[in-house]
Amino acid sequence: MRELSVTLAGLHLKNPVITASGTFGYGLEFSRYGDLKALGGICVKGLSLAPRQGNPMPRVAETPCGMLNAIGLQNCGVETFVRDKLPFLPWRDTAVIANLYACDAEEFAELAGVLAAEEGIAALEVNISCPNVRAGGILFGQDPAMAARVTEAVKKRAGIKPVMVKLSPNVTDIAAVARAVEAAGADILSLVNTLSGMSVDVSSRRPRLANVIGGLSGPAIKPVALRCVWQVCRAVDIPVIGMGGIASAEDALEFILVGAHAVQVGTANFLRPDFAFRLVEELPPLLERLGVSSWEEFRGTLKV
Amino acid sequence: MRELSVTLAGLHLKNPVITASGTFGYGLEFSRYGDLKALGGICVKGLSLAPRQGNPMPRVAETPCGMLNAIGLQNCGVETFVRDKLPFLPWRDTAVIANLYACDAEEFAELAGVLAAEEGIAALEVNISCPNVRAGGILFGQDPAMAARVTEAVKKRAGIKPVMVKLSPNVTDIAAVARAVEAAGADILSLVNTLSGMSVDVSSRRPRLANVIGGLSGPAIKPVALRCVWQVCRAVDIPVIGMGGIASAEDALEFILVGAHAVQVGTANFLRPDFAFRLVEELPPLLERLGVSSWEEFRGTLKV
Amino acid sequence: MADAGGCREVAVLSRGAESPEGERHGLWRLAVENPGWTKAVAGQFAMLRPLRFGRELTWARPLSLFGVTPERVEFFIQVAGRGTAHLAAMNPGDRLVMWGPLGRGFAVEPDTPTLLLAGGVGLAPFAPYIAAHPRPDNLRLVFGHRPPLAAYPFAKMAATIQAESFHEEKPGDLDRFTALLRERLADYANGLVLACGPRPFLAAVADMGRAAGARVQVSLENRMACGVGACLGCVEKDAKGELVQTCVRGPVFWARELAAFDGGLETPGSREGCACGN
Amino acid sequence: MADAGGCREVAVLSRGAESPEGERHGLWRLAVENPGWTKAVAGQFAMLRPLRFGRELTWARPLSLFGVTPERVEFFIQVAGRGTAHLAAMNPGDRLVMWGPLGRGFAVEPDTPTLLLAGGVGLAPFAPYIAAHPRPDNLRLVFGHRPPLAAYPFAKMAATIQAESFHEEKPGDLDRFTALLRERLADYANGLVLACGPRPFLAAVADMGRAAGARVQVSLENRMACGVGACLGCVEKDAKGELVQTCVRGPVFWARELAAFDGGLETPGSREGCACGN
Ligand SMILES: Cc1cc2nc3c(=O)[nH]c(=O)nc-3n(C[C@H](O)[C@H](O)[C@H](O)COP(=O)(O)OP(=O)(O)OC[C@H]3O[C@@H](n4cnc5c(N)ncnc54)[C@H](O)[C@@H]3O)c2cc1C
Ligand SMILES: Cc1cc2nc3c(=O)[nH]c(=O)nc-3n(C[C@H](O)[C@H](O)[C@H](O)COP(=O)(O)OP(=O)(O)OC[C@H]3O[C@@H](n4cnc5c(N)ncnc54)[C@H](O)[C@@H]3O)c2cc1C
Ligand SMILES: Cc1cc2nc3c(=O)[nH]c(=O)nc-3n(C[C@H](O)[C@H](O)[C@H](O)COP(=O)(O)O)c2cc1C
Ligand SMILES: Cc1cc2nc3c(=O)[nH]c(=O)nc-3n(C[C@H](O)[C@H](O)[C@H](O)COP(=O)(O)O)c2cc1C
Ligand code: FES
Ligand code: FES
Repeated sequence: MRELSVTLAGLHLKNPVITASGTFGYGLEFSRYGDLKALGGICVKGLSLAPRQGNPMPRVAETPCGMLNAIGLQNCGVETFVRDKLPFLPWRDTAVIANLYACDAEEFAELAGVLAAEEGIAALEVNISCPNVRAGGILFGQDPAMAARVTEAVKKRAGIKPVMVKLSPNVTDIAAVARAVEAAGADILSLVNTLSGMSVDVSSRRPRLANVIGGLSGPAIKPVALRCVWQVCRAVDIPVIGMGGIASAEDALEFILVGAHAVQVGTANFLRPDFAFRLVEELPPLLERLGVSSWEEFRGTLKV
Repeated sequence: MRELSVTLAGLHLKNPVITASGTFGYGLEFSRYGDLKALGGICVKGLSLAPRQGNPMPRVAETPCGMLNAIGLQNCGVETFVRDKLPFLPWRDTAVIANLYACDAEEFAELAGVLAAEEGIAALEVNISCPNVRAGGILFGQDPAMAARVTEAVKKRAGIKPVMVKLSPNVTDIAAVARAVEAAGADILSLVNTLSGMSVDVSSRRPRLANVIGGLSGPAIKPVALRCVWQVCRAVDIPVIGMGGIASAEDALEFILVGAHAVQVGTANFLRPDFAFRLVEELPPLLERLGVSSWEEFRGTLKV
Repeated sequence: MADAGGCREVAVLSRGAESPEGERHGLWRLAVENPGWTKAVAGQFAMLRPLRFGRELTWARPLSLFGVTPERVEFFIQVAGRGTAHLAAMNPGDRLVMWGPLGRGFAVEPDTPTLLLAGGVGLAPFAPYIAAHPRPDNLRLVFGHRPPLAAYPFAKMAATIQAESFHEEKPGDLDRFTALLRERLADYANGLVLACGPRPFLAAVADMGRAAGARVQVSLENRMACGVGACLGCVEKDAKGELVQTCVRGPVFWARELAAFDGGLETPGSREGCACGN
Repeated sequence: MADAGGCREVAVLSRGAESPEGERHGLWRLAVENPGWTKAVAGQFAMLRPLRFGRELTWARPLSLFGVTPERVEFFIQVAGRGTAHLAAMNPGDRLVMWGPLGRGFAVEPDTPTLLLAGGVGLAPFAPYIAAHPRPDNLRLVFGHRPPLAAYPFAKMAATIQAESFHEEKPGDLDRFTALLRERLADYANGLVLACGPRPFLAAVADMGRAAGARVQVSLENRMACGVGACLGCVEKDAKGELVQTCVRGPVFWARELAAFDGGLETPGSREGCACGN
């Protein structure tokens, strides 16, 4: 299989490997470990209108086959990103995807407006796995109606940029959220964000995260992520980008097999900083071995 | 700390270690690996009114730090259990807890009625992590109202037996389900049941479980389980039994630290069949090392 | 607390391949301390979980007993995935958790002509079977294999009983092997036939054995999580339609006891199941 | 693709303790292949991830450079948990993934009197610091430790510069050690003070150093997941109130650059955070 590229809702990726938001910095941190141009896409750390400091330390904890984080969306703010980071990313070759975080629909829309104007941004990824501060802390992504409202607001201001909505797995019925977001105009869905989790130290009797609760990611969550992607792919007609625990080329193909068009790799970038670059190189021989001749021939062909 | 025993809602346990339903057979399978009398409690495999065959094979798959299962509640039926298994369990020493599975509230009530009459049964554990066949497949445990209805129905027929309701983590707001079940009369809550998950084989393009979707358990889910137990302990006043991924004495104490009165161990019984027996033996020295003098002094004392 | 047949942590005593070919093809012998097992029957198995599995590999791996002496328990392992790769890389002194002997072994009928049919690593249980049999002159072995013969402990076994091997190298060979099996089975009307190997091999043997009027036992290798009858992950449908645990009711079954091997049409799995993971 | 300073899989060359005491107290030297590093500064570190971590242990472990030659990179490791236990048990030939050299090292001011203050395994970066310093006569080392001195590479270091050690054995010893540090620091007004060790030790040194009018650098050991500035897990509040990544802006900082060490009241972490794991 020679042709690794894939286009979804106008978003062109030279290969289906995207680095996940919050695990690849602003991209430049990894230029020492591989050629950023080789990646299909780079999702940058969640951007907010104003810079944010995030949560107190400790913010990360290791767990069996995974990790917890409660970074709290520390970021340099959209303005600094656009001015100081974006110009140095190889955005003509690799899709740079802006991950958006805001506290209400209006702020999301404003953020989308700023980014819609940037040539270097290939798509917007709306992170709705965060509390709606106005609605008493329930996550946007946990309520289909709220998720739809944010989607609409962003969509109105996104201009020609494809809008990708990133779903939370911490829900009773992820297909219902997916359908609501699709109906609200989303072009692409990405999932899953982290699972809500917690870890404590029995000696000190303290939580391992200052924030007490954080997000679980890494291989531990792959079965849950894959189930979510499978359910969502069957529920919607728009393309889906799958993620959650991918730590090998086989893992990546599992998500394509259940219906995803592309994948994001997150925590695995911490296993080794050249992980995503190696993944891109490992895909062709694996596809060869599996006798796959095109994405169309493989995607969503799980035999059930 | 000499006194390991704990009593919750009339259920007396000589120590807080209970083997989880579906992972310890009917108990007798493990008598070769330890003294059943040493355990705090034994939850037997989910019982239904009539015997059940369960799902087609394959029904289990290994995952990173965990496993998936879709046994489909194969069991010998409550009658056979009461006649052929219960008499051989050391129920005067170790609390034998019956785990109940049924397709609707009426069937649950009937099952409770049968078991309420049995001297050897110390408590009923109502498994609401299963589809309500009448309600189009949504799990009882995913809808607070349905969960409450089942609880009420069981409670009416349970006589003096404490009724424990076992919650599913596959929900947006587990505290809401917990509160609904508490209001409906539950004496104890146990959680979590398995996380909904999936695994596929890219070579054969088949799911690793014939049932496609199954339940994830084991150390991988511990952070999610602990978060659920923490949230539920803060939401209700009735005692809670925690489980999910416990694979060491420290793990068990983490659940007590966030507020649980006792724990169940499931998948770890597959790591080694003497796991639960060893856990009981490992608790006193660990409590000693941590300087804990009583459960009251330790339980729920997480410093946040 | 636990009896001598319970669950124990033991050390590896030695590990080695039968030959350089064995090494190349991932076929290894592993000897571990005998934790006090006195009775064991060929066809029984043990669950082995190296401490190095940590928490990442959840289950122990089931392996047939390949030899039991008062000092050691031996296994013959083919690397099939991550668990067996770990097992096959263990060094003397490395520790593992082991429970067994488990399940039911092969029937021994000293005076009945008995045909042993092994496919690949399915050869393992026949080593102790032959060693313990009171009338080796009544035994005959047919062994089909893909890696070179030298990778297997075949020569030693062939020294004590009548034995032949068949090297499957090209696609067409399978038919010739089946023909050979059919020819041998023809001599075993009312005889005993014991088979261990891949499932399609067992199915073929059961069919041909029935046709030949032989009494056939097959040893199943269903996926196992607990090995003690508790998880219900390893079940097989019996001839009455019940799902029985292969870890306690097997792994060795009379072919006629099982729906998939009794010559009837194989009934599809039950579909009453439940979407929850329980 | 990746440059010579990138991420590489390398083999362990050797592992050994300084002495039997080192072995007993879990203090080990580990030498691995140099993947082509040419420039490295004392105080920099590398991320090491043994292949044996599999998927169970997610993160690589950060370790200070203890020695770099064209052939080898050396570390000095104290077993603190599961990851370091794995690292300290590696044998020659075992493989690990390594990236580095990372972060910013200690200042070198050849002509400034420089006081090196090490607590426990914090001694590690001072070995290459001393080795590379053009004016060892300007260096002085004070080393506090709990395991016996013979467990550490102290003797070799003491052979080239003025050095003293302090054995903390009983509770009261800590006060005496602090008094010793204060006494030594008194001689370094305008001098350079470099400290590596547990956080309370660094805090004490920063305070006393400031009081003495010394310029103090501290090397932080915040928990790290990526080591490259991407995860934002290792951040520390700087004197302006910004949260900076210690893996790229440190691990060595001027004490006055950091909120926790600049003598001001330590401001509690920001509380604007978010319940989601992002
Ligand atoms: C009773 C019994 C006796 C056995 N005796 C031997 C023996 O003597 N020598 C030997 O080399 N092998 C034997 N096996 C097979 C051996 O257990 C499997 O090859 C091994 O468990 C695969 O584990 P893995 O991690 O290496 O492979 P995985 O990566 O887990 O899987 C590789 C393949 O093996 C299958 N498999 C996975 N787990 C199991 C399991 N627990 N049981 C059966 N198949 C599995 C998978 O479906 C897959 O096709 C026996 C199996 C059973 C049930
Ligand atoms: C820049 C830097 C240089 C270091 N240099 C050395 C050195 O030369 N020699 C040495 O022995 N140790 C050094 N450390 C500390 C070493 O990295 C930790 O002891 C190790 O990561 C603990 O891992 P573990 O799995 O053994 O312990 P865990 O079981 O993970 O934890 C044990 C303790 O270590 C803490 N810890 C866990 N992970 C980290 C982490 N990634 N970074 C810091 N602390 C952590 C935990 O909070 C816990 O208190 C250095 C740390 C840093 C940040
Ligand atoms: C340290 C860390 C920070 C993250 N930050 C963000 C973020 O800012 N925005 C976002 O949408 N997702 C964020 N995520 C979630 C990841 O993008 C991804 O959805 C999740 O980690 C699951 O994938 P994985 O298992 O491959 O890591 C973060 C994850 C981690 C581990
Ligand atoms: C093979 C298997 C079968 C199970 N069967 C049941 C069951 O019949 N009823 C039930 O309430 N829970 C059942 N469970 C769920 C466990 O009791 C437990 O809630 C879950 O596995 C999480 O705990 P663990 O991570 O310690 O295994 C089963 C779990 C496994 C792995
Ligand atoms: S392996 Fe668990 S029942 Fe057989
Ligand atoms: S360790 Fe990830 S940012 Fe420093």
